[in-house]
Order: sequence, then C-alpha cells, then structure tokens
Amino acid sequence: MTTSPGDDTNGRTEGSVAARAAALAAVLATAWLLWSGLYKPLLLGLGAFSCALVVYASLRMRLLDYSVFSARFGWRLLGYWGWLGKEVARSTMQVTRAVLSPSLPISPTVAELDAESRNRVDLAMLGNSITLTPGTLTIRIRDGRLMVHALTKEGAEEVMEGEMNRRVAGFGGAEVYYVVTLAILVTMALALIRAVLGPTVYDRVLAVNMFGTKTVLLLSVIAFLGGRPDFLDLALAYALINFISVLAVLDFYRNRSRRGLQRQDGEAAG
Amino acid sequence: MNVLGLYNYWVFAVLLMIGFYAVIANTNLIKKLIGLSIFQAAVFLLYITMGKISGGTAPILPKGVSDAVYSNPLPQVLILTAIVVGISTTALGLGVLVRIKEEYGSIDERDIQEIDRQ
Amino acid sequence: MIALLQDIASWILLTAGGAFVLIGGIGALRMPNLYTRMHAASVTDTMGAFLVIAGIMVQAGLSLATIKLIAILLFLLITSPTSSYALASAALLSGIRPDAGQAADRPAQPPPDKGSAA
Amino acid sequence: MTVLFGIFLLTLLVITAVAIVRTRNLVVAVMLLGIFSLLLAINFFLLDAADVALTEAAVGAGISTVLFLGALALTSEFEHRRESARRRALSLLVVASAALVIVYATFDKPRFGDPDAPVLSYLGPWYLEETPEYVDIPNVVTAVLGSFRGYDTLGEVFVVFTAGIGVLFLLSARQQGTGVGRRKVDLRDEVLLVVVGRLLVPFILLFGLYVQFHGEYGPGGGFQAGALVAAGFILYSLIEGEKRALSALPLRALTVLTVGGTLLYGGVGVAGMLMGSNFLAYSVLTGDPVTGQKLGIILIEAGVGMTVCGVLLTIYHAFARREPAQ
Repeated sequence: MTTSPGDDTNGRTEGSVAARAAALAAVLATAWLLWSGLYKPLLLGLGAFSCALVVYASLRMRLLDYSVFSARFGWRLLGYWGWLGKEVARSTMQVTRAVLSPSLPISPTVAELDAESRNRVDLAMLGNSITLTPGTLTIRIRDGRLMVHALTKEGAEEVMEGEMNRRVAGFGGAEVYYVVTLAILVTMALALIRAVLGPTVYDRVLAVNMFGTKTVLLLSVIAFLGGRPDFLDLALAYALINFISVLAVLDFYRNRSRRGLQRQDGEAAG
Repeated sequence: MNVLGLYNYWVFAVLLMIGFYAVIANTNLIKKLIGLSIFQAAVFLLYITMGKISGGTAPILPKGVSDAVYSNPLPQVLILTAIVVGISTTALGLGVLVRIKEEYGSIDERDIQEIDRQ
Repeated sequence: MIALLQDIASWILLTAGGAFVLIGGIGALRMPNLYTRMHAASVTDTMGAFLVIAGIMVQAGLSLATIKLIAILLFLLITSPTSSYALASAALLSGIRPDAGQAADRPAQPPPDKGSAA
Repeated sequence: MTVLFGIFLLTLLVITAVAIVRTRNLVVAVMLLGIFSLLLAINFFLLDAADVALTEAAVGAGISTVLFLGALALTSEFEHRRESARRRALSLLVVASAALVIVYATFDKPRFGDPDAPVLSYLGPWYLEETPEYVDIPNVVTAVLGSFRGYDTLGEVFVVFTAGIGVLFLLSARQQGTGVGRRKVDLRDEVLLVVVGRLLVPFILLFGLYVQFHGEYGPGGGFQAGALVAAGFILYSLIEGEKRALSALPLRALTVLTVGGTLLYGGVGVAGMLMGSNFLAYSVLTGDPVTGQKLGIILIEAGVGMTVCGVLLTIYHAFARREPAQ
C-alpha cells in the first residue's frame, strides 16, 4: 500500500534523518511499483531515479527533520481505523436523517476539546478524524486545543466524551455505473447551485471543494464505464492536488487581513 | 440525436461569446483576462469535439487489441500544449496588470484612460 | 457464481454510494449556513466516496486498477478533511461566526459579497 | 448514455461561465473558474482526450487558482461596476448576434462523433497506423507531440519560456519595502495543514515524475508532469513560506531548469543534425531507428517537463515576492 498518516514503517519518533529517508525511499519505491505496473528495465531505472530525486528534494525541503512520517504502525492503529469506520457509518446516518427530514432538526454547536497528545501528527490525525466523521468538523487547532463545530448538540457531547481522543493517541453490470454517475452529476448540479447562490465567498469555496471530490469519483466511474481503467491516473491527480486551491484561498485571506485592509469592503463593490 | 449532435458546437458558440462579452462589456482588466480564459476554453472544446469519433476511445493503443476505434490524436496534441501555453500567457497578462496597478493605482479601463488623458 | 456475487455486491455499494453522494448535495443546499453545509458535504466526501470507490473495486477485482483506486481513496480521505479544515479556518478568520446557531446566513454574518445572484 | 452525460456537463459549463461573468467579486470569479476547469476536464475525458484532461487537471487544479489569487492580492479583489448600461446592452447585442451566426454556421458541420467527418479522414488515421511502426509506443498523442510534430512542440516550449522570462522582467524589479513580498505569513502555525502537506508533497512529486516517465504508455508527458511537480512545490511554499521554499529550490535552480529544459530540447534537435540527418530527427540518435525515436521522445519530454516546471514556479515566486502597491 502507499501510506496513511501513520502507517509508515520503522521510524520511531526519534529515528534519525537517514532512517526516515530510507523509510521514505522504501514507501516511494513501493508506490512507484504499484502505480506503474510496467516492469521494463528502462522504467525501473527511471523509477529508481525518480524516487532518489524525490528523497533528495524532501531532504532539501527538510521534510524529514521531524517525523511527520511518524510511526505507530500496529494493531492499535488498525483497530483505530476500524473504530473510526464504525463511527463514520453511524454519524453518516445521523446527518442523513437531518438532511432528509423536512424540519431540518439541527442544533449547531461549537465545542472545545483538549487533545491528550501534543504530538503534531496525533493532533493532525485527531483533527482530520473529527472532520471525516460527518456531523463534526474541526475548524481551528491552536496549542493543542481543537475547536469543533458539531451539527447537533449530541454530536458535540460525543466528541467531548473523548473516545476518539483516547483512541488517537471487463466489467459487467454497466447499468449500475449509470446509476451512480447520475447521482454524482445531480450532486454536481446541486453544488453548482450552491456556488452560484453563495452567499459568502466561502460557500463558493465549499462548492469548489465538493466539485473536486465529485470529479474524482466521476472520473473513476467513467474510466470503468469506458473500459479504460488504466486512466485512473487522472482521478489520482485530482485526489492529490485539488486541495491546493483551498489552501491558496486561506493563504490569500490570511495575508490580506495581516495587511490591515478592511475585512469586508464588499459594500463598496456594489 | 440529429439535433443534439450539434450541441457541443452550440456550447462552443455560447462559451465563446460569453468570454467575448466579458472582454468587451467589462472595464475591469482582470475580468477581461478571465473572459479570455473562457474564450480560450471554448476553442479547446471545439477542437477536442471535432476529434471525437462515436464509439471511439482514447488514442492510447493497448496491447493485443487491434479492432478498436480511436479518436483523432492530432487535436489533442494541439490543445494539450495550448493549455500550458494558455496558463503561461495568462500569467504574463496578470503580470502586466500588476504593473499597471502599481503605475496607475487602478486596473479599471476608465481610470487608466482618465489618467492618460491628463 | 462469483461474478454474480461480485455484481450484486458492487450494485449495493455503488447504489448506496450514489445515494450518500446525493444526500450530501441536497444537504449542502438545504443547510442554513456555511458550517452546517460543510457537515452535509462531508457525508459525500467520506461515506459517498468510500462506497463508490469500494463498489468499483469489487468490480475490478485484484488488479492494477484496484491498487490505484486504493491510492485514490487514501489520498481523498487525507486531503478532503484537510481542505475542509482550511476552508473553515479561512471562514473563521474572516469573521464568519460558527456560533450562529440555527440562524440562517444573513443576520449573524457580515454582508454577503455582491455575488452572481445580483 | 455517455453522450447525455456530456450534454449535461456542458450545460453546467455554460451556467458556470455565465456566473463567472456576472459576479463582481473577483475571488468568487476565480473560484468559479476552478469549477469551470473541473467540468472542462471531465468533458475532455468523455471526449476521449485523456491526455488533455490530465493537462487541464494538472494546471486547473491548483496552479491557475494560485496564480490568479496571487495577482488579485497585488491588485484588487473587487470589480467596481463602471461600465454604462448602454455599453452592456450594446455588447450583449453584438455577442448575441455573433452567437446566432456561429450557431447558424454549425448546421453545416458534421454531426457529433461522425466517423466520416473530413477532420477525421486524413492525418489522424495515418498517425494511428504509423505510430506502432515508426515509434512503437502505445500513446499516439505522445508520439505525435514528441516526434511527428516536434517542431510545433518546440515552438510551444519557446512560448512558455518567453512568457516566464516576460513575467520575470515585469515583476522582479527591485522594490522599496521589506523585501519579503506579499506573503508575510505562512501556514506553519496550522499543525494539521503542515502535517498533511509534508506527507503529501513527496507523493505529489513522485506522481509528477511517474506521469513524466509514463507518457509513452498512458496519459502523461512533460507538460502534465511539469505542472504537477510545480504544484507540489507550490503546496510546500504555501505551507512553509517563501523563504523556506526558496532555500529548498532557489531561483537560480529554477532558471537552470527553465533554460536547461529548452536547451535540452534544442540540443536533441541539433544532435540529430550532427549525426547526419535533419533537425529533430530522432531516428539517427542510435543505431536502431525505433530505439532512436524512443530515446529522442524521452529526452525532449524531459526538456519540456523541466521548462514547464521551471517557468510555472518562476511565475509563482514572481507574484508571491512582490510587494502590494499602496
């Protein structure tokens, strides 16, 4: 497999840079071999060159200075993912009920949560796990405190109870592809409506974001529908880099507000 | 199907003109550049549409398949390079706009013309 | 027999995935403000994406495609909550309060941009 | 059925374009442009243009948004409506009548996907038939791009190169101020973004190189790879700040990449001449003509990738290092 935040290999948190570089090289080489599927000498050589180049770039970027690729692979982590999956399934149903019921029974709440671990990777995993679980959303992390927005009060209470916190530490049946393609297309249209309606810039960014995910799914489905699953690279490209534009927006507004410009000079734009 | 068979070309026409409208109707220069991007995208769409063959697949020949129909690779080559050239030239345009803003204090056509007249 | 089971399994996964994708879209439209909309969107990003890709994987069987699908899913599950977080931070930074409660967009927030609805 | 999907997506494309033109907030316009690019890429993919779709993905997801936002930060993010109603009405009239003329003209065009269309009858089939014999690589698009139309591609690389130099001339002049440029703050205090970014950067770079070297076998090649690798470095720069990004990959290295790539491409052409054939004839590069073609394509694709990556990053840094005007 490629990798997930935790499942890189032997590097304990204190491992040396060299050990981390070796581990990174191993992961990259595996990823190359799995993606490529072509084992000609020329391509293997180019693969080795590419991995070496990326490791060199990572060293220059000092990505390996502290251990992002930190450790903790093991049964505990597997157990964590299993538990997270269960949570995601459960809360998906809750949000689904909320979305579909006519009265829209929501009670948005903001809760603050002290992470038990200050480790950066732990914090990131906790934050992302909370966001992955529908109905809860990490909106700010500062000094080991997480600000969590929950769709319902109950959701907030569950996060506060902190179980997640503790844990962190030739294709037949083409019709079904049509069904799912249709669902994705309709959702794209809905996201587009959201993008056009706004009302804030961020609603539009959200729509772009939703559109990106839908695009990844749609491209995967179409690749199979057209009988050319070797074109999944396209979906992979989007899965890897589509979030850069959201980061660019965050960067844009942070640098603007730092310059002391007026926050909402939008009125003048009328 | 016969009427819908021209839909791609109609979308091309509409997109082209939406882009053109942004160029001629707006006074904001960045908006004009965005309009040019849309204009450009319309042309891309036209080329790629013309290369498509019904029931065809991408012109990347898999091993051991001989009777497949492939769409025309030539428009794809032209547009592939044009996309990268497009972003580079758009960036050049944006660079010019940044300098205009620094010199004139505005990126609005009217303001710039007024300053020039003085 | 196995092919039939595969078909049934992927039918179930893909249909359920499509349903969740759709629910996310509806939610993003119905929810009253930005943060609640993001919750709805995350239904699509997490459950929808997982089920759809799992459904395709069942069809693909053990092949290169499956490995790529796993990579796609993995990166999607890493990047999509990250961009949600970036988006929420940006919104928070620009003063869109998350404690707006049930209130819809307008009163609790700064005036909306003069958007395309104009 | 796929045709209907295409029609639906094209309709969304038009709606997005209208929304882009109507909005007064330029950041919103840029965001909508992102959606526009995604829709365009899916449409390309549906129209059998996998390579083009990958290019649109590599450029549209990220880089173009980043560049536009960089320019907006240096100019203004709101459009003040200045044009008169008369001007808009007149423009609308011009545009609508022109659209009608074009639509009228389309009735003479061959229908969508018609295999007998004149466009499809001469060169296209020839490329498809001859590529296995002359170049022997599966991706015909790469073969045409690198070998059959190598002159054209060289020209495009020069254009990209020139655009990069142009931006450099425009924006790299010395300014008064702190010298830090537009981006005073980075995202380094955002733990989550730092961790995920650091995790993803190596994979984006590796994926970029994978796309570079698999251009002969699947969708990919130098143009896409250059954009993807540039996106990886831009991600790093967004998170860790300009200073770190420039110490990892200094501007001088970018110049070397840009110039080196162009020279490599030209050099391969000259090598063909020196070995007794024409400019950009690869067959003479090695003893076996087909191997020579393959070698030539790999080399010029590498040149393209270097130039595109170098130019895009140069442009990005030129915008990021500029001080905003008062």
